[in-house]
Parts: sequence; C-alpha cells; structure tokens
Amino acid sequence: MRLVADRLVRAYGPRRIFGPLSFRVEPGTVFGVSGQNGSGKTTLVKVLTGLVRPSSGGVYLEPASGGGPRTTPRDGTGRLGWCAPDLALYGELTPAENLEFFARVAGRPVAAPEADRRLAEVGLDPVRGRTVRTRFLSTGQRQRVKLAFSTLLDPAVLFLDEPGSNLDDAGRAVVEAVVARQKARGAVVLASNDPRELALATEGVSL
Amino acid sequence: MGVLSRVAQGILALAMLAVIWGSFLYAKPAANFIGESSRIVFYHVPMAWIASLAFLLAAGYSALYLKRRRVEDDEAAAGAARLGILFCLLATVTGSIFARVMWNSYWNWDPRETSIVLLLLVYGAYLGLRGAVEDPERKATLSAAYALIAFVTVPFLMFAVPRMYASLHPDTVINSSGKIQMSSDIKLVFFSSLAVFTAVFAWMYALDRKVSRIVREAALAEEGAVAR
Amino acid sequence: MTPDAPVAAVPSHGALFYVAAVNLIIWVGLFAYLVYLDRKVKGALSRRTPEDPR
Amino acid sequence: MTGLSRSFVSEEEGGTAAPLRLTAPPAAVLLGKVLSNLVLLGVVSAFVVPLFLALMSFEIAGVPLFLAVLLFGGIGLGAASTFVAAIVAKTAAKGALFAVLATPLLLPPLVAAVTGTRIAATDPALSAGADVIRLLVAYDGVMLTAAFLLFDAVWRE
Repeated sequence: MRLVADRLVRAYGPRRIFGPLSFRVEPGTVFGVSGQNGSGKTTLVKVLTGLVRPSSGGVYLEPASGGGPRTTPRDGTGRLGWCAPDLALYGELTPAENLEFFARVAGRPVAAPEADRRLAEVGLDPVRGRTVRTRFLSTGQRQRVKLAFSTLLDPAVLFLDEPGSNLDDAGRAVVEAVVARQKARGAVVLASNDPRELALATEGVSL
Repeated sequence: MGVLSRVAQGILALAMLAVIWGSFLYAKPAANFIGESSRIVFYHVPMAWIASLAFLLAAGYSALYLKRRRVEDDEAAAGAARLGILFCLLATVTGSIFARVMWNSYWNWDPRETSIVLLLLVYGAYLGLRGAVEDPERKATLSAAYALIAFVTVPFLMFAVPRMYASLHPDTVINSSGKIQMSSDIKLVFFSSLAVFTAVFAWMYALDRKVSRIVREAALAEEGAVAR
Repeated sequence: MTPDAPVAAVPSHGALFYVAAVNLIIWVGLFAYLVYLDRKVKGALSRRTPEDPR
Repeated sequence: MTGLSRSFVSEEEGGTAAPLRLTAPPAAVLLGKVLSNLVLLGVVSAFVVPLFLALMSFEIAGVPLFLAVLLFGGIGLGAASTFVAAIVAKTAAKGALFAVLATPLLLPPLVAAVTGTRIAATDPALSAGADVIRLLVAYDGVMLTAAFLLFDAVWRE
C-alpha cells in the first residue's frame, strides 16, 4: 500500500500547526519526519494514522501497483501500526495479554506461541511477558512492548514516533530490526530528532 | 443593505403593528377562557413554535456539520440553539403569566411546565458543553453529537412525560381530532402573528450568523497579525 | 374549563394590562438578544483594530 | 452513576484509547462499554433494590412489571450515560459536565420508571404498566440507535 498525503493541514482554531503538506510514501521505503519540538511532528503522524482528523486535505491508502480503490485510514481498523510516546498499553495486563487482547479486538486473534515470538523479536523475555504486569516493567521495556504492539497486525504502514526514546543500544538495534522487517512488508513513517534514527530514512519532510 | 430588504423590513414593521393592534382590539376573547386570557395564543404559541423551529434547525445543522465538517454549519447550529433558548424562555414566561390568570399561580410544576424546563436544561447543557471545550473542531464535533442525541430524547420530554400525568394545559392548537378550533377573527390574527414572528426570527437568525462570521474572521485576522 | 376559579385577578380592563405585559416581555427578550449580538461583534472588532499599522 | 461517567475517562487519560481506535471497530468499543456498564448497573441493583425494599418495607404487588421496569429502565440509563461519558471524556471538566449533560437525557426514563414502580406497587397485572413499558422500550431503541450512529464521530473525533 502507498500512503498519500494531499495538501494536508491541521489547525487549532485560527492557528495553523502544519501544512499544507503533500507527499507519497511507497512500500519498502522509510519516510522521515523531522523538526524541532513543538513543530507538529506528533500531530502530523496522528493525522496520517487517522487518530486526528485533518482540518483540510486528505490522507489516502492506495495499492502501490496503481489501480484499485483509494481508502482512508479511517475506513477500517488494524491496517496501520503506531508507536509513540503517548501510546499506552493496559498496565494491569501482562505484555503477552496486551498483544493477545488487541489482536482479538481487531478480529485477528494470535495464539500464545505467536505472542511469545513477537515479544522475543523485540528482545523481551516471553516468560516474563506472561508473568509480569506491564506497569511493573521499566520504561525501556515498556517501549519494547509498544514496538511489538505496533507491528502486531503486520501493518501496511508503520508509524514510529521517536521509537528510540528510553532505549539502550540493544534497544536501538531492535528499532532497526523492526524497520528492516517492515520494509519487506510495507512502508515506514519515522518521526524523530535523533540523527541516527533519521539516517534510516531515504526521504522525508522537515517541519 | 439592498433596497429590497429595506422594503421587506418596512412591511414587517407594519405587519407587526397590525398584529399587535389585532391582538388587543380586533380579536374577541374566546369562550372557555377566563376574561381576556385567550389573547395569550397570539404570543405564547408563536414563541413555542419558533423555539421548536430553532431546535429543529440546531439538530439539522449539527447533522450537516458531522457530514460536511464546515465551521459555518457549527456556527449555524449554535446560533439556532441560542435563539431556541431565548424563544423557549419567552414561551415559558408568557405561559406563566397565563397560568397566573387562569389558575391563579405563576408556577405549579404542571407536566407542560416541567417538560419545558427540561428542554431549557437540554440546550443549556449544550451551550455548557460548548463552553467547556477549547479546540474549535473538537467543540463542534462533540456538541453536534450531543445536540443530535438530545434531539431524539426531546419527543419523550414533550409528548411522553406530559401524557403520563394529567395536564391543565389547553389542547395544542391542532387538537386531537385534527381540527383547528378557533373563530375566524382569532384565526386571522393568530396566523398573522405566527407569520410575523417567524419573519422576525428569520431576521434575527440571519443577523446571528453574520455576527458569527465577523467574529471568526476577526479572530483569523488577529492570528495573522500575531504571526507577522 | 374551571368556571368558578377566581375572576378577581382580571379586572375589566384586563386586556390592556395582560397583553401589554406579554408584549413587553417578548420585546425585552428580543432586544436583549440584539444587544448580545451587538456586544459580541463590537468585542471581536475592537480586538482587531490595534493591528500593526506598518 | 458516577461510576458510569468514568467509562471512557481511564482510556483517554491512560492513553489506551488510541491503540483501541487503531485496532477495534468503534461499534465494538461502544457495545463493550454499554454491556460492562449494564453488568455494573445490574450488580448494583441486585444489592440495592432488595435492601431498599426491606428497609422501606415497600411491597411490590406486580413483581413481573417491576422487573420489566428495572430491565428496560436500566438499558436506557446505561446506553445514555455511556454515550455522555464518551463525550465527557474528551473535555477538561469531566465530572461536573457529566451531570449537566446526562440529567436531561436520563429524566424521561427515570420519570417513566417511577411511574411504573408506583403502578407495580398496587396492581399485580403486568398489563397495567403497558404504557410505561412501551415508553421505556421506545426510549431504549431510540437511544441505542442514535448512540451507535453517533459514536464514531465522538470516539474518533
């Protein structure tokens, strides 16, 4: 799936946060979003995921081969992955229970071994993932659970907003591995201020 | 302002004077009502009718906003709700005066009175919700959703609750047999009054929407000045 | 409706007082709304005037 | 009632509303919240109603009618409060606003339920309260339909 932003604007009353922006993100590429704090990176990513409505313009998903219907992120659920600082999972559930819950509400349940494999992929101990509640994990470990959540449903487009926050060097390697796996499956949009992370991007915008 | 609307305003003013004259002196008091109290019909009923019309407009523009997401529709819905509250209040107060004359008490929680208070509460809550949300787009969306959910409960307020208890309120204008029971002189003044007050409402509503537009454009210009 | 209710509340010239009171209330209400609109538009415009003259 | 007003607040404040928006269909979220609130209402009623009847030594002649009033009244109350809770969770002043917004919507079923209970206290026949039940069922239907139609606009505002 190709992600298309068409003259996208988000305003807060009379004040414009960003835009108008137009770009395309092809499958197999990483699109970087950079900019100072407060420049609207997080808002842009939320608009692209459909979590926030654009004030004008539109976001579309279309088959990369051309032809086929154009849809918007709001036309369905479970096709987009998102990992951001203001994403939170249920603290009273374990990481594995979180993954199993969200897969089930999306109508694509995962079996226990699959959830464990997803946790291992982001460098979390699957046994701990079944025994320790998410709120008792360190912030770095929680960030890894969020990464596992964001790729859980094999999304067509993966949105990573400051994916390396709270992560050590091993964690950053996990982010790179997540991005590499996603490139084989679809597109990545990566918002960050970290030059090492932005180096993963092949094109992008600066706000 | 065009010549045409000047002429229309002049005609409206003359018609209004005619209705007031008619309500005092031309129409004869109806039977079954104490003294002159039947003259309320020329004022109270148009107020209630306009309030219903305004709330209908508020619901319609709310639905349009959710469909088209245009600021103008949100402003139109809010303005209609404000005017609806105004006319609803006027209907309440004029009704209360009538109640004093007919039943010797300004207020006695008659089912009609109770349900009109609830109606005022609904749209007061709507305006309260608008005041509590800062982001204009979120305000518009949430208040449109509330206006619509409130609108579907209004029939229960207006018809179901009064029906469950006996009311002293006279039959609504079109009574259960579907006939309008009025003498011809009352009918003439009544329908003129309905038309004239509806025209006044339309004028006020148009003014309200113009003012909303000016306020919005002023805010935009101010924001532009700050950005420079 | 209730023929033996107190008629004393309505004097013979009741029509004048009664309809006049109802009228007065309605016109006060409509006028108040016009005042509200006037203040709203004046408030918005006065915030705009101290705009940078450059 | 205060418990119901919190239905969506924990999701919005805790940040778990966003992953739900991305994965779950909106109708499923509303259905889940309405059902869990109804269970909550049911559990509370199961304790409070017998206690109340015992303490006030209040006799119910028409038990079927009384239960029907409780059931259909509860569905209406639950659906309307859940929807208002979804709106309120998006605003800054949550608790106070909930009461202001919910009260006028909840009064029609409350008034009907009070009427129904009064009838049930003296009349053992279920048919004596047919009007009340009809009103409550109509309210439930209208409220649930409107809530499901409008929920997406509020939830993914």
